[in-house]
Amino acid sequence: MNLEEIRELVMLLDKTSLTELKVETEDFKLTLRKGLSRPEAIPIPEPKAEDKMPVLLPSREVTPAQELVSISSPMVGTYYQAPSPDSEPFVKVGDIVNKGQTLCIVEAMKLMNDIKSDYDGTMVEVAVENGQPVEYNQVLFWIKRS
Amino acid sequence: MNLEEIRELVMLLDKTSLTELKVETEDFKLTLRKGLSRPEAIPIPEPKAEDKMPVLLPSREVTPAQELVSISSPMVGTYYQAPSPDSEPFVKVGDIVNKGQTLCIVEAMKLMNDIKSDYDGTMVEVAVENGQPVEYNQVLFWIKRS
Amino acid sequence: MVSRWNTTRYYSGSNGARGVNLFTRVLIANRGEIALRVIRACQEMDIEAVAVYSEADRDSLHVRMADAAVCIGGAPASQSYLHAANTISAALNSGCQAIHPGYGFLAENARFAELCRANNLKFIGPPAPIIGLLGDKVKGKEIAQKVGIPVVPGSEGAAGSLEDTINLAESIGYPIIIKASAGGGGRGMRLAHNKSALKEALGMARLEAGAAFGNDEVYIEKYIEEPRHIEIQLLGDEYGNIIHLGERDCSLQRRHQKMLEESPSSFVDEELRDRLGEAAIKVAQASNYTSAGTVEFLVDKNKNFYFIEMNTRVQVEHPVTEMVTGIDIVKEQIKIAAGERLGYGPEDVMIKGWAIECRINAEDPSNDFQPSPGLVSHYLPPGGPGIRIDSCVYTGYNIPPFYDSMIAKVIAWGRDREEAIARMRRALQEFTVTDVATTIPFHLQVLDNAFFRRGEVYTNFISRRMNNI
Amino acid sequence: MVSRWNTTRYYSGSNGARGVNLFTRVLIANRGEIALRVIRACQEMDIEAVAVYSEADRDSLHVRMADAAVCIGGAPASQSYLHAANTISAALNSGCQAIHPGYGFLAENARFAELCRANNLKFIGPPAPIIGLLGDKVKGKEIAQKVGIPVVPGSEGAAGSLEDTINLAESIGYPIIIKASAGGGGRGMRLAHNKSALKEALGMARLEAGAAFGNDEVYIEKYIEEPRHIEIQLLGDEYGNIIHLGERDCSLQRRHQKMLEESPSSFVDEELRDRLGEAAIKVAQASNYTSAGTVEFLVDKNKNFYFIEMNTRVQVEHPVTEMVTGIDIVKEQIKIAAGERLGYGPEDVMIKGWAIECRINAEDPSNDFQPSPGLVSHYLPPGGPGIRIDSCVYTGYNIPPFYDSMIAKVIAWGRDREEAIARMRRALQEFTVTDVATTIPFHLQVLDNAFFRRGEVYTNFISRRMNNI
Repeated sequence: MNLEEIRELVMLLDKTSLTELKVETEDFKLTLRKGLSRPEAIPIPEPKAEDKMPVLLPSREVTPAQELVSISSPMVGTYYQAPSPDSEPFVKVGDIVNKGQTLCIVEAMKLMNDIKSDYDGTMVEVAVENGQPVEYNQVLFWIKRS
Repeated sequence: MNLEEIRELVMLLDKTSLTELKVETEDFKLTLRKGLSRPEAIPIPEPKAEDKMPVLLPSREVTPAQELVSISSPMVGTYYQAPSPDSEPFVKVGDIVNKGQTLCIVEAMKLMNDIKSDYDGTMVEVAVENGQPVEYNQVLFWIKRS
Repeated sequence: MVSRWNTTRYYSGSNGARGVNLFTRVLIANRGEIALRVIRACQEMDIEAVAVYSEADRDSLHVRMADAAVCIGGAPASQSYLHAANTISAALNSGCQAIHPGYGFLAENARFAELCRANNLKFIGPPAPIIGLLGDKVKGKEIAQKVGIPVVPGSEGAAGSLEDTINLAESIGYPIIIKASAGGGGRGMRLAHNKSALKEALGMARLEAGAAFGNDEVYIEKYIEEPRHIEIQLLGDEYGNIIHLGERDCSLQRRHQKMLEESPSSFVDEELRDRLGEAAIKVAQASNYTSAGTVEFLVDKNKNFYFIEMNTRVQVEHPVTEMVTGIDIVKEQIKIAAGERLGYGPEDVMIKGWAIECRINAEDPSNDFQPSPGLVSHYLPPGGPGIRIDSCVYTGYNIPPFYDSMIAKVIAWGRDREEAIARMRRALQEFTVTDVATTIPFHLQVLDNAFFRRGEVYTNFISRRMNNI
Repeated sequence: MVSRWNTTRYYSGSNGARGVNLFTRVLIANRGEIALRVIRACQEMDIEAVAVYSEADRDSLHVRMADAAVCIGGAPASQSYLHAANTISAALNSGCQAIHPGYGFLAENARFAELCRANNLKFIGPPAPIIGLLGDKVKGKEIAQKVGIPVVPGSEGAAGSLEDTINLAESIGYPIIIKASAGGGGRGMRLAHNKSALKEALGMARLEAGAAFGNDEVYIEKYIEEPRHIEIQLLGDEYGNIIHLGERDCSLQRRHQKMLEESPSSFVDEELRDRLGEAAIKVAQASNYTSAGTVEFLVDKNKNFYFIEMNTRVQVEHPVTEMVTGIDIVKEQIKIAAGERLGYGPEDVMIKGWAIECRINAEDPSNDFQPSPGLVSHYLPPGGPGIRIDSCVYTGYNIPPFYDSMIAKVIAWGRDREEAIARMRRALQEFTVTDVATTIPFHLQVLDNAFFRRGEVYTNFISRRMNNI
């Protein structure tokens, strides 16, 4: 089975009401799955957050592409891209980043916390904006590991 | 199995009420699965009827065997097998019955109602006991049509 | 700190001694939320409850919650819930001593009440002759007038000659409303404020009625300005004791169907409450009334009131009275039917706070209130302080298309009207009924309406104050 | 017919004028049913409610029902609901003016209350120093004794020499109970009715304690016969007004965990209620208490009472008081924190009827109350008259294993205790929680227990009267 065929199966599953597809041969195994575990499937009133408040709910699904890794906020606070309003951002999209390098500051209760890279790689996306409130475990950066 | 065949199975599963499909050969294994439908799966407390009262809930599932037909009570009342306590029953298991023949009496509000056979055939089962209260549409007899 | 009722022995709990005559098994000749309501009352009194059901209601909550259940017929009500013989047989078969009819179906059927009596079953309601008497609108009004309670004056039937009609109008007093006998729902009505206007209006109304309904008969009635529908809840035992439990304001109606009810009424002061209560009790006494009953009045802006009719059953909206008085009206009905005396007098009835009920129907308010039966794929009723839910719905319930569309009543209690409204809004917002259109959005709109907030609700509220409905 | 409260403007509804100082946005630093309880209060006051949640609570009802929600940490409470800094940041980030802590977690953490103040957030509860003071059991007892409220007399720490201990016992009066300092839950206790028995018991108790706990330290206390746990609900504003809302009887406990609470108490008469209320208010006044608070007492069979402690937060069992007084304690907390005055005095507080609360835990009573987290595949709470539900469960909810096992509170109101019990039984029988073991069967057993029915419930009820548990 080639990539084109898999893609076709993915599109197929996406269009139908199926939730899972597995193909397995001696040297090949494919699993496609759709729909999360139960609670999400139950239609309960939606949180009314976004249209009212600056507080963010989890902003994106984590796409498990092998080479992409994320850096998340270890606390609730405010994201700052630079050490001071006049400074250059710690990091921009396309920059090479090194493990241990400071990527941003999250301010919590007037304390400035340096957020450092856990990986060597290239900055692919900055997922938040300067001055934005962030919640626990909210993704701040996407990095392509090198 | 090729892509076209899998696609056909996917579409098939999608259109039917099946929830899972697995195909497995020596070097090939295919699993298709679909989300469960909600309401039927939900366990609600059982009616507490039987262990408390002489009132019967529907007593049996109608087994749709082609040749078996049922005669049900058209009203709520009390089933009597004979015209009087001393008489022989109108009908016994094994008897040949004819369309229009009286099979029993259902008494409702002191009125005696003759229940007649809608079919020609052989009495296979008397599903209620003499003097027993019956509810609407409760099966009284099973007849094998001739 | 005043402590009330704590020491009153109100009724005996299940392990306590029971009133000698109380029933041990009662059949509930109804379905939906009112069947559940009666089952709950029975269970709290340690009485076994026997449900009846049509073939369409096999999976209904009232069947599952009862101690036993009997199928009495096919899906159409005429074959089941209106089928007197099957209902009586079910009661006899299951060893019941009494039948509670709920509301609707057989509840105001004098023949059925009589059939119960003939079969030695206690009908939980007034005796058959009283139902027959008060069920006849004309006779009911005669009783009221006999004891000095006004009814809406009018021609009582088709208006006569022009001269007779004008004379009648003069004696009733203007304004006068002219209605087409064949009309309904407000169509073809004309208002006249004086004699010359009446002359002209009569002619026009006849012409219009003839054109619209093919029948030019009209009748006249006193025009009630800013009419409110206000009713008094009564309880009467079999020993001549009758008390009232205050009023309910049911002015908020859509096409003569009540949508939202309150107790007390923001329009009724202590003095009017006493007058209405006294009038209601007079009507009940004149007809030797027993059991729970409701006397309905139309009240104008000057607090003049007019008897409309007396309902001889428990009302849909009875919970608002229960919430503000603490009295369980359905248990009272059962105790009265069992021959118990009312254990308390008018001085024991105290209105505390404010209660509002919203009737949640499976209807689509955005589509002219079209019924929306079908599967409720997720159901979560509201909870928390001050909220009572009377509903027959559960997750996975399939609302059948054969019966009334009301699927739930939400009742909110607050210390005052504002708190009751705030709680109702909060409760309706958290009420989850998925995949079936309901009247919840309509009710939320009512609750936010400025006229409603000020208590300015007349029976024409929806057409006058909610133009988008 | 007496009409009360109808005209009182209790708080302004959402479209009405609002008290000048009322908050516009409040963060609720809790989860489960108490988070919903506070969200509901906020919504009824037209205050936006911001929820916080751990990663295990993403699908919780409090997250869905709030106006906004902030994830503050991982599943363990230490990383989320106990994480003061993340909670405060969430409040600041979302523009809240105040934090309601519920009960448990940070509710009685003086450091957290102080942190709120330092960050310009109003902590909805008493000021930090009062929490610190009353949170210390020894200091709390000192305050009570200072204003003449007795505490359970005893050795206050390890018993001294044999002579000292005997002298102390003589001054306290027999019977005396000897407890192992390292014990707990009733293990290793011995009772002495006179001096010679005490001598012997002390020796035995030390030996046993040493063997059982590796620590032979013991202490002595006056033995309270037939002890009842009775607490007084207080409300105090920031202007020195303090009132009490009557008592709650929380004697029914399992291993010192309350299982069922009532208001009023079948043991408390008018006179004892006044004495307890007065004592509670004295303690509150002595500590300059504000907000809602509860003073807990142990009461013996002769109606002597002893101060245990004061809880500086809303209690789990607050709804029983709400049901009999009609006062919304959580809204009162919010209004008091916003600087409003108590709008009424003791004469406006009236106890009406009887309320009982059962705490429904996801625990298996047939298996030593083992927690039973997991998926609730079908959920249908009871409804009908007199029933209030405070729960965080819905069909499809997955009860996480990380937190308290209480998943619902069922509160039943009746005109008297018997009706409240009958309604509670009826409600628990119709309560559907599928695939998860709950304490409902345990509660049904309690409700049918003859001692419970007679109101003979002491804190040892379960071990003494329910041998099969």
